[in-house]
This record gives sequence, C-alpha cells and structure tokens, in this order.
Amino acid sequence: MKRPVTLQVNGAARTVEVEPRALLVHVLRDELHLTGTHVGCDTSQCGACTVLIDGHAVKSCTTLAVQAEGSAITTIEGLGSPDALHPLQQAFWDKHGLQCGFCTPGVIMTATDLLERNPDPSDEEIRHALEGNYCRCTGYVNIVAAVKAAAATLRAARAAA
Amino acid sequence: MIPATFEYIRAGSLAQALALLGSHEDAKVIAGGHSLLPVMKFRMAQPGTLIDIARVPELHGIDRHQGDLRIGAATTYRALLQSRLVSEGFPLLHECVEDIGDVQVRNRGTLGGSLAHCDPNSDLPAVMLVLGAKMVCVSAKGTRTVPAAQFFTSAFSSALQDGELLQEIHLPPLPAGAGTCYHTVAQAASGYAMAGAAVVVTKAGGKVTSAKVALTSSGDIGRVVDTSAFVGSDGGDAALAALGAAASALTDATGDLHAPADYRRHLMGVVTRRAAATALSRAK
Amino acid sequence: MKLSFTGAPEVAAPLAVTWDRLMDPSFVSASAPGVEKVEAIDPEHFKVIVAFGVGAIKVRFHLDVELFDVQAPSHAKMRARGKAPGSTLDVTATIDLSESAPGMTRMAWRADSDVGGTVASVGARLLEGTAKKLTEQFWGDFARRVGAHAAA
Amino acid sequence: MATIFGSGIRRREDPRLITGLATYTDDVALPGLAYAAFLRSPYAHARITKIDTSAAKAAPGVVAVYTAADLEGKTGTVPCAWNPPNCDLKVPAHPILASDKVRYAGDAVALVVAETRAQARDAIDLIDVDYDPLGAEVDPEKAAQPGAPVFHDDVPGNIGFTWSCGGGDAAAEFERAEVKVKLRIVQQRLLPTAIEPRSAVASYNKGTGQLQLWVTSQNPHIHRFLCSLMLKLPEHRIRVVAPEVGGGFGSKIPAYPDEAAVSFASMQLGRPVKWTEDRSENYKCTIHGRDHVEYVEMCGMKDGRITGIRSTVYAGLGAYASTAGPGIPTILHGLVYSGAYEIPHIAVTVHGVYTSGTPIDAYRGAGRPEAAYLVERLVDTFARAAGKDPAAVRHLNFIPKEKFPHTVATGVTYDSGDYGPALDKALALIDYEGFRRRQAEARTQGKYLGIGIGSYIEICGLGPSQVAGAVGFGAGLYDSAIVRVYPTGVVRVYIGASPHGQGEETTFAQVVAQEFGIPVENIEIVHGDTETTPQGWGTYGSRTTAVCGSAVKIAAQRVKEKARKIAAHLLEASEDDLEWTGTAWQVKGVPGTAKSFGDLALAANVAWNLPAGVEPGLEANAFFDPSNFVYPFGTHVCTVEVDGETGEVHIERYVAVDDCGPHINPVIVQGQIHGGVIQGIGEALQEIAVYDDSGQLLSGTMMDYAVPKASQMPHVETDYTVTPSPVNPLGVKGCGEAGTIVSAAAVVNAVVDALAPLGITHIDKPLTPARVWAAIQAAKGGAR
Repeated sequence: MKRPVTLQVNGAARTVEVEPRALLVHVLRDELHLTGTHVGCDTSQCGACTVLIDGHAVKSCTTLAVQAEGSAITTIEGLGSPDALHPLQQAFWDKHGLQCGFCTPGVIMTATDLLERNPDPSDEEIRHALEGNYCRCTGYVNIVAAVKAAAATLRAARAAA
Repeated sequence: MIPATFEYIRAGSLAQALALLGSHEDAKVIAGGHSLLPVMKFRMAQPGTLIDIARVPELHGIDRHQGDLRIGAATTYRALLQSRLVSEGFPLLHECVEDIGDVQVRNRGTLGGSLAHCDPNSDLPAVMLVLGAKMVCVSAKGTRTVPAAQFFTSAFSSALQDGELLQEIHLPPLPAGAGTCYHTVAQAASGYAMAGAAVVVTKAGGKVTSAKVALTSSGDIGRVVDTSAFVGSDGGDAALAALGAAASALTDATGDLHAPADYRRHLMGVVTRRAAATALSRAK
Repeated sequence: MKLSFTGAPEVAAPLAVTWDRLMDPSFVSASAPGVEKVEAIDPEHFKVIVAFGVGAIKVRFHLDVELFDVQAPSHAKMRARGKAPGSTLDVTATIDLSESAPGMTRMAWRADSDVGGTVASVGARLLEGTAKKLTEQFWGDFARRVGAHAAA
Repeated sequence: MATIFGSGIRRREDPRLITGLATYTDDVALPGLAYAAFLRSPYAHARITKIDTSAAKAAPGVVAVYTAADLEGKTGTVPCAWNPPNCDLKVPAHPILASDKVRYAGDAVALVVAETRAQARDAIDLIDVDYDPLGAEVDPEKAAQPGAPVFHDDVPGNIGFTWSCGGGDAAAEFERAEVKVKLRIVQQRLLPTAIEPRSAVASYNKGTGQLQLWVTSQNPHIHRFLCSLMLKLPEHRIRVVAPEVGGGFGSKIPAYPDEAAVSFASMQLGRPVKWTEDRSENYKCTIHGRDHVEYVEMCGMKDGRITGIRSTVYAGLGAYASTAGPGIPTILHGLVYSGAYEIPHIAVTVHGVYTSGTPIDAYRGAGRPEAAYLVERLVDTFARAAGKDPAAVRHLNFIPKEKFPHTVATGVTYDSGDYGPALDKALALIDYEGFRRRQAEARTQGKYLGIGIGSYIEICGLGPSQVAGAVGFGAGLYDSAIVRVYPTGVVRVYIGASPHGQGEETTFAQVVAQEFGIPVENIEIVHGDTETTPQGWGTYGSRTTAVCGSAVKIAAQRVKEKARKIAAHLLEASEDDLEWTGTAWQVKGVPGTAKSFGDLALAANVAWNLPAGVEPGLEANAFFDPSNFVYPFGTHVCTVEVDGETGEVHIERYVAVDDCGPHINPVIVQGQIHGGVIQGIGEALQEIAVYDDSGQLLSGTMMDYAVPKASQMPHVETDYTVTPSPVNPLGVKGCGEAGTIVSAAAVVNAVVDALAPLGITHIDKPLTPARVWAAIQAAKGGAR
C-alpha cells in the first residue's frame, strides 16, 4: 500500500512512493540515494542516522517517512560539499574529529542543532548534547574540539555579518 | 529493522483523531513515535493502524489556564525545555526533561506519548505525581480529568480507555517557596534510571511543612512515598535517612541486568535522600 | 531468560470442584490473558495461540501444551513449548491443590519460564514485571472465577 | 617539504567522509539488486527437528529461501585460520547454515532473498522451525567442567586446546619467593560494536564465472582466500572489495558464514544480493572479544622484585573456532606475560573452551589487553602485599634500556624500549605526589580517591611471516605496495593493507611525499580492492604502518633509484655523482642541473630517451616482511573518585604516555590513542555482554550494552616518548591498539586503590555502580 510522500530534502521537493512503514532513513538512502545518513543501531541510541527535520536533529531510523511529510529535511549532503564545507565539516576536518567516518554525518547534524541553540557551548555542554551520537573511534576528544572550533567560527561569522 | 505493515492515517483535528480511534480496531496512536516505533521495529508491536496525532492543533501549546499550566499532550520535550513558563514555574519538570533520552529524542518525543506509555522506568510519571498533575483525557463522549495518582495504573497501562486520548496535562502551581529536585542514577547504556526520585518540599521555621516524593524504576509505575513522618521534621540527616529508608522499602525486590534487587533498593534510598536534601536546600 | 513465579491463592470452592475446573481447558483459558485459540488434541495435549503483552507490546506465541504427572484431584504438571517469530517460550508449571478449610481450596502453583530470542535479548527490561503481572493475574483470576462459579 | 614526515597535516580521506559522499558497503547500489535476511536460532543449543520454508517461499517478493540442505556438497565450511602448535587444537565443523544443530543464539538457520529489504524481513517470520533444546553453557570455566553440556560430538569435554608457554622454573620460584599474591580475574565478554554493522554485497556473473564481493572487511585478501574455501570457488575468480569500512576493532577480520551464504545466493541466482545486519543481529552474530576466567599468581621478594608469574586461563572460544580465535588467548596473550618487566619465571596454561556463546575472536588489542590487565592487576596487588609503592615497584622491575633487544622468559624478543621515562612523565603530568597528599586528606573525610597506574608493552606490527608460520597462523604477515608514477608526476600507491579509519591514506602519502619531494595532494593511496592491490594481509594488530608502510617506503625508494638512473643518463653523469635535493636529482653541487621528480616521471613514462637496459615506466613494488614484531610501550595513569554510597566511579583525569616510535602524523597518532583509551575505559567501567543461564544474550541491544558516550567519558591527556624500532625502515611501532592495552588496568587499579582502605583488593570489571557498591558492602561486612 504505497503512497506518495513529499519531502523538502536539502532544499528541493522530492516525492517518493513509499509504504507507511518505510523509515525515513531507508527512504533517504534507498529511494533518494542520499547514503551519507547511516544506520548503526535498532534502538535510537547511536545517532548515525541523525538528520535535521525543520532544523531540529532527529533520528531518522525512528521516524516514519510519512510522519515527515511536508517537512524540510537536511542531510549531511545538504549541509556542505567538499568545495563548500560548512564550518562544522571544516572543523571536523581541521581537528581530526573523525576516523572511520561512519558516525560523523550524524554527529555533525546533531552539532548543527546544538550550535543553533547554544552558540558558545562549554565542553560539558557539547558532551551532553552529543550523548545520542556514539563514536567508537575517536574517544570524543577531538569531536569536542571540533565543535568548539566550529562554534567559534560561526560566532565570528555572525559578529562580522 | 523494518516494522510489519500497517495502515497510517494522519489526523488533522482532535475530532478526526477521536473518530479514527473509534472506527479502527487494533489502532495505536503515534505522536513522536519514540516509545512505539522501536518496539514495532522489533515486531514486538504490530498494530494494524497508526493514527498520527502529532499535527493535531488541539494537542499543542503551553499556556496558563485557570491558574494551572496547561501543556498539550503532543508537546515535544524540546518545546518544554524552551518554555519559560516551564523553567520558571516548574523547574522540576525542566530538570527532569533535560536528561530524558538525548537531544534527538527530546526533539521528537512528546510529553503525552511518554505518559500514556506508562513505562515504569520513565522519569516523567514520578514528576507528574509530585506536581499533582491532572490528565485531561478526551474521547468522543467528552473529556474527563484524571489525577496523576489515578492515571498511572500499572506498568505499561494507564487509565486511558479504549477510544480515549490524552489531550492535556494540567499542572497546578507549586506551593509558595517550594523546593524541588529530580535525581536519578542512570544505567550507562539506555540512560534509564536504575533508581530515581522526584521531590517537592516546603519548609518554614526550620521544619518541613509539606513534602511529596515519588519514585522512578521502583518496580511499578507511580509509587509515592509516605512523607507523613518527614513532614514536621527538621529535614536533617535522620529525617532524610528515614525518608530514604521508606523509599527503599517501597521498591520491589526485583532486579535487572544493571541493578540487582538489593542494589536497586539501596540506591532508591540514596537518590531519595539526596533529592530531598537538594529540594530542601532550594526551598525558600 | 529464566523467570520463576509462585503463588498460593485461596479458592472459595471445594477441592473437587477446583480440580475439575483446572482440568477444563476452556475454563482455564478464559482466565489466561491474551488466549486467542485453544485446540485440544487429547485430554493431555493442547495447541494454544496466545498473545502475550502489555500496552502496545504484543508477541503472539503458538504453544504446544502438555499435562503430565496428573494425580487427581490434587496435583498436576504442565509443560508448554511455544514459538513466536524470533522468540521462544518454555514453561513448566506445577499445581498442588489442598483443602485449606471446608469448602476452601488452597491452590499452590509454581511456574518456571525460559524465554529466548528477541523477547529475551531486546525485551528483558520489560519482561520480568510484565510476566509476573500476567502470571499472577492468571492464577488470581482463575481462583476468583472458580469461586464465583462454585457460589453460583 | 622536508618536514612532511612528522607533520600533523589534515587527513586526505576526510572530505568525502564529512560530506556524506563516501561509499560504505551498504551504500553500494547495483541494477537488479536483491536483499537477503537470515533466520537465526533463538536457542543457544538445540537440535533442529523440522524446517518448513514453504510459506516463506510463497511470500510476496521472495526470490529464494536457502537452508543447509541447499548448500550440501556445494560449499565448504567456515575455516579457522589459526592453529597454534603443540596444543592439540580441535576445530569442529562450522557449517555456513546450521544443519542438524544450532550452537549459539544467533546461529544462522536459513537465508531469504527477496526483492526488497522489507520483503526479506517479512518472509523470515514465515519460516517454521522446530527445535529440541539442549543444555547451554556460556561460561568457559564451567563449560570445561565434567558434566557440562557437550556442544560438538568431536570435542568431548568442550576443551578445544590446552596450550602452555613459559620459561624458568615457576613452580620452584613460587616455593622460594617471599611475597605471593593471587587473583581470580574474569575478563568479561565484550561486543566490539563498530558503528557500521557488517554488510556484504555479492554479485556473481554466470557468464564469466566471477564473483565480486563488497564486504565490511579489515583484510580483503584474507576474505578472498577464505571465501574461496567456503564457496569452493577458485581464488582468481573472486574479487573482494572493502570499500569505506566503518570501524572494525577486530570484528571485521574474520570470514563469516554470512558473506559466504550471500555469495552462494548470488551464484545460484546470477543476480546481486545485499545483506546488512541489524545491530541486534550484530550483537548476536558478529564475534565477541575477551571472555577469560583466569587464576593468576605473582611472586617476588620483599624488596619489591618480581620473580614469577603463573596462570591457568579458561578462554572462551564460543560456539565455533573463529578465523583467528585460537591464536588470541595463546600467542597474542601468553607470550607477553612478562609485560614491561624482567620476570625470570613464567608458566602459562590456557584452556581454549567451546561454549554456547557467540564465537570469540580479535577485539582491539586481542589477547594483549587481557595479559596487560592481569599483569598490571598483579603488580599492584604484589606492591601492596610487599608494602611498596606501585610506581616504585614498576620502576624496579622494568627491563633496563641497555638490555634491548631483550628476550623474556616466554621466548619473545622485545625490539627496543626505555620504559622508565614514560612512567616518570605520566607521574609528573598527573602530579603523583600531589595526588597522594590529596588522597590522604580525602580519606580523613571519608572520600574515596584513587590513582591507578598501568605500564604496558604490546606485541604488534604483526609480524614476520616465518613466525606466523611457526605459530600456526594460516597466512603471511608481510605486506606490500606498488608505487606507480604517472607521466605528469602524480602518484598512485596500491597497498595490501586495508585501513578503515586509521588514516593511512594520509600517513602513507606523507611517506611517499617525503621520498619524492612532491606535495601529498599529488599522491593517492589505493586500498581495499583485491583486483588492483597487491597481496597483503590486512589492517589489524597495529601492523599497517609498521609493515605495509615500510613496503610503501621501500617501493618509493626503488622508484627514486630508477629515477636516479634516468637522471644520470639525461645529465650524462654517473649515478654516484648525483645527489637528491629533497625534490630533484642533480649533479652534486650544481643546482642548475636539477631534474625534478616531475621531469623524471615524464621522461620515464614517455621513454624517449632512457639509458640502456632500463625499462620504460616508473613504478616499483615491494613486499616487506619485518624481522621481528614491534613492542610499543607506555604508562597510563588515572585518578578517580568513587561514590561510596552509589558505587559510581568518576574519572578525574586520565593521562596516557605512549611510545610507538616516531610519529609520521602526530595528530593521527594522538587520535588513535584517544579512541583506544576510551575503549579501555568502557571495558573497565561499563561494557559487558551478559548471557543468561540458557545462553540468551540479554544485553542484545545498545539499550543494555553500554557503549561509551561523550557525556560519560573523560578528556584524555596524551604525551609521548619516542624510541625507534630497529625492525622496520620507518622505525615505527604501531599505535592502533596501544591506547586500549592498559587503560582498563589503569582504571581498575585506580578504583581498587580508592577502596583499599576498606580492604578491597580486586573487583572484576566492568566496575558498574552495582558491582562497586556490592564490593563495598562485602568489604564492610554488610548484609548482601
């Protein structure tokens, strides 16, 4: 019983025919070929599937595509590209905030939400904000450094604007 | 991890949601989906129909209503955290919600969804109990108001009847000068409390003048500690210890992977004592 | 995951009446929450479909139930092996009836369950409380209904 | 340019990873792709009495359903590739799909292939299997006892092997020694939890008879080798691609039945088939780590000298012998019992025991963290018994710098080392003396502060192939590189190892850039595809840089030597008259004659004017086989405060001082240490795979298995000493596992130190609040 669902994905309207049971993450990956959003668990813990829905970080493995109908979805692909990195992407690169890279898109999306709410977070606030994003490689030390660096960049950009 | 098939209907209004609920056997209501979807993915829940109430306007909003704070059931944790009505009027609720799940869960999960789920490990029922929350339940027949103490009937079951929805949560103002605290020790994996206590106290002239204490993860949902001995005491170490002992005694002797029964009972005493001490220190 | 529960409700009915009810699968299954179907193969063997759960959680098991060590009118054992997609359930239950007072029966029961698969590895947190509640509910309800029928 | 080696440049692999443009296995999309799902046993140990797949076969979208009967005669079994000598290893058959019996909860029983993921999943529920449950036992010590259920008919008693090693005369030494301590240590089962679950995409072309397998692998060449055995398909017809791999930590070394079954399906169907495990499937079916029950003893003199160590270890193998399973508690564990110390008398006995749990194989550190943990727990216990400071005891017993290379009692020869400075640096960083004063003060207030030291060595950089053969490892342990220079002077380097997050696309480019004097941007490192890369043995055992990196350097040097010949010819000079400027060959002292690397690349590739006997082209390969393992070392120190009421452990500070030789890229080295340390802290405080008595994995999801979160973990402070290794041309020692080796020991030592006033001498990890509280209660004599 597929039905059409229209999502605003990375700024473009996309209509897909999906079953109600289709998870947003599967629609993004399998239907829209946006494979930067990953699946790392079954239980909404790991955060590898994090995307922004209407600007808020959400676990797309615990969201039905039909629930997101009409919403604006931002995935890692929509945040920046190798030629035009978002300050968070740039900071993760600069600070060695990733190793295998599998969790990284989700971490960056959650950090985007954090910096919207809190432009100057402390280490502790960053760690609290990222508790729903598991990284098995970095030990989080450089992730925290990257988010702090990105926050500084974004603050400077805002101040200059 | 893909749920079994189901029919999905999004309700655009409260009336439509209630009509759908009345006309669909084997239907479940979904708002944020953060309690329901995980079990559906494991196929430990296979409802025939999901009725999505997330966009029902009548279920949203935080405002003052007849002296109470009125919170729509589909209000997300995020909205609660951003509300000054909540953080200023009900710091206990703010303190509790800050540590529920994680950012992503708080962005999506709803107050009503959690309360209706009646998970005995959920933090919110204890908070609702000590705040004296009133649950406004609505059905095609009308609305009724159920005090929190009667709403949480047992683990995973609420007072909601077939065809009924949780519409609003009403919180009466805290007593003047009340100090509050929600304190837990969480298991490391899920973040669920191994033991937790919500406390509202008032004091005057060096004496505790009122106290409400309710527990999280005590073995069943909605356990309230008898504070009659604590009220009237000086709130000192002995009184706190006795309160903690009462909380321990109220905790089931069942354990789990993370907290064996004896530890859980002990811990319940510690978190209760600490929560009460903090609440007292915050009381004016 | 192993779960053991015991209880000993008082039944307001004579021992023989209680025993007869216990041996009546349709009467017994009416107390069991979630029983959807009972098919008697012979007096000792049954096929049962039961949906266990609370709230939104529901797992439908197909059970092969066997009564054994039946010593009328006071003792019986029950063995059930069940499967649901991805999960298993093995239960052994013992029932001992004794006259606690004239016209009153004490029904001592013990149920040992072993749950496997998804329900154990995913649902352990939900399991113990739920299973205890369902089990106690079953025996309590059974005792009440036997008494009610006896009185009627 | 001269400083590129040793520079913390940004990683070259990152742009694709931070923008979502990287391709992991589950991202591979192919026309006609079908999806597979496994039906897995819910029982730990049971006889299969019936399998009925008819309903599943008739379900919508189902293409095929396979059971063991369909594989009969067409496939092999899952091989074990490590057969340590002189231990009478028994390797029972490990079928790809279970036939008569299932042996752990998660053992695969059937495979469904369908048009969509959802249809494959739906059909699984329609397969009807009857089981006759048999007894289960997951504890390796209990499974080794008489009367335990027997899991394999050909392994009575479940003992898969009994292996021993040592040197000196431990029995006599323990008689003679003045101070003796012993511990029973349980090293719990751990779930590796690479955040990317395992996945396989198999595409078989019936026309060419070629199988292409994309698989989450740390070692595609090993996968090709083992898949050829499982599939009875010649190795040259298999192309294995490990695309982007989202972490492995050992769990993506083994060849699993899963990729064989998926490949079999593709071969039968002639269309591509994809399978990706769920996390709950990963927790049940991907290998687990550790799982030891150990009886360990240490002895020595009152002055603090350690003279002996001995052990009896029950090491769980799980239900089947996994790829490297038997080698881990033996070769990679028993041989390093001397730790950083001179211990003349060592006796190790390890029983490898089959159980009804998920197979055990390499998890970060693999065998060496277990050894470091027991040694360092013993050293602390010994120091306390001898009334000595634990730091002083370590100093006293360290192998002195001047003794290297040094052969320890177990017979292995440490390459190089200087252990004292790392300990001193760590103690200085954490202010050991100051902490002891603060601790004494805190104790008077009833607070539990503790400090824990862990000094380690590890055996890694695996390793000489000759030794691999001698210790029964069914593979080589050399590695390889091809350096290919294009006419425009840009370079591709094809390597045998298969990094998956460790950053060798950057560090190897730094090695080559340093050799050629060209920017790293002009160099691409190619890995993970058996079609293009030379035979190598993968990324694990902290071997990639030490072994494969050395091959890269040697191949680059060969290229440079050829360029020199061409330069000499073009300059009409003798080769001996040329010098390398850092970017060019020139006639000694005549800058105007410089032939840059780019000039020579073009000259070699167009071949218009080459010296006699020199072939066109500019490329070279190298196979590097080291003369010995490398032995990184270091000291970690941790301070904790324990909440005596709740049992919660709070880490105040964590300082790691490691020596893994020179750093090609210090930022990457530091990142490896960070991650390793946090994995060790997770092991110390919160990670445990819990089974029930029936062999059910109760911590079967991330709701119950506590992967460390950002909010739970401390900042990790790092520092280094640098002692080059003489066994490879880079002098490097490997840093991938270093952080994990001793971190659990440092944390547990700190907690035990905090609780020492209560008389607590040991608590088994993980030190969950419940366990710490229980230990405190027991020590206080409280009712439990």
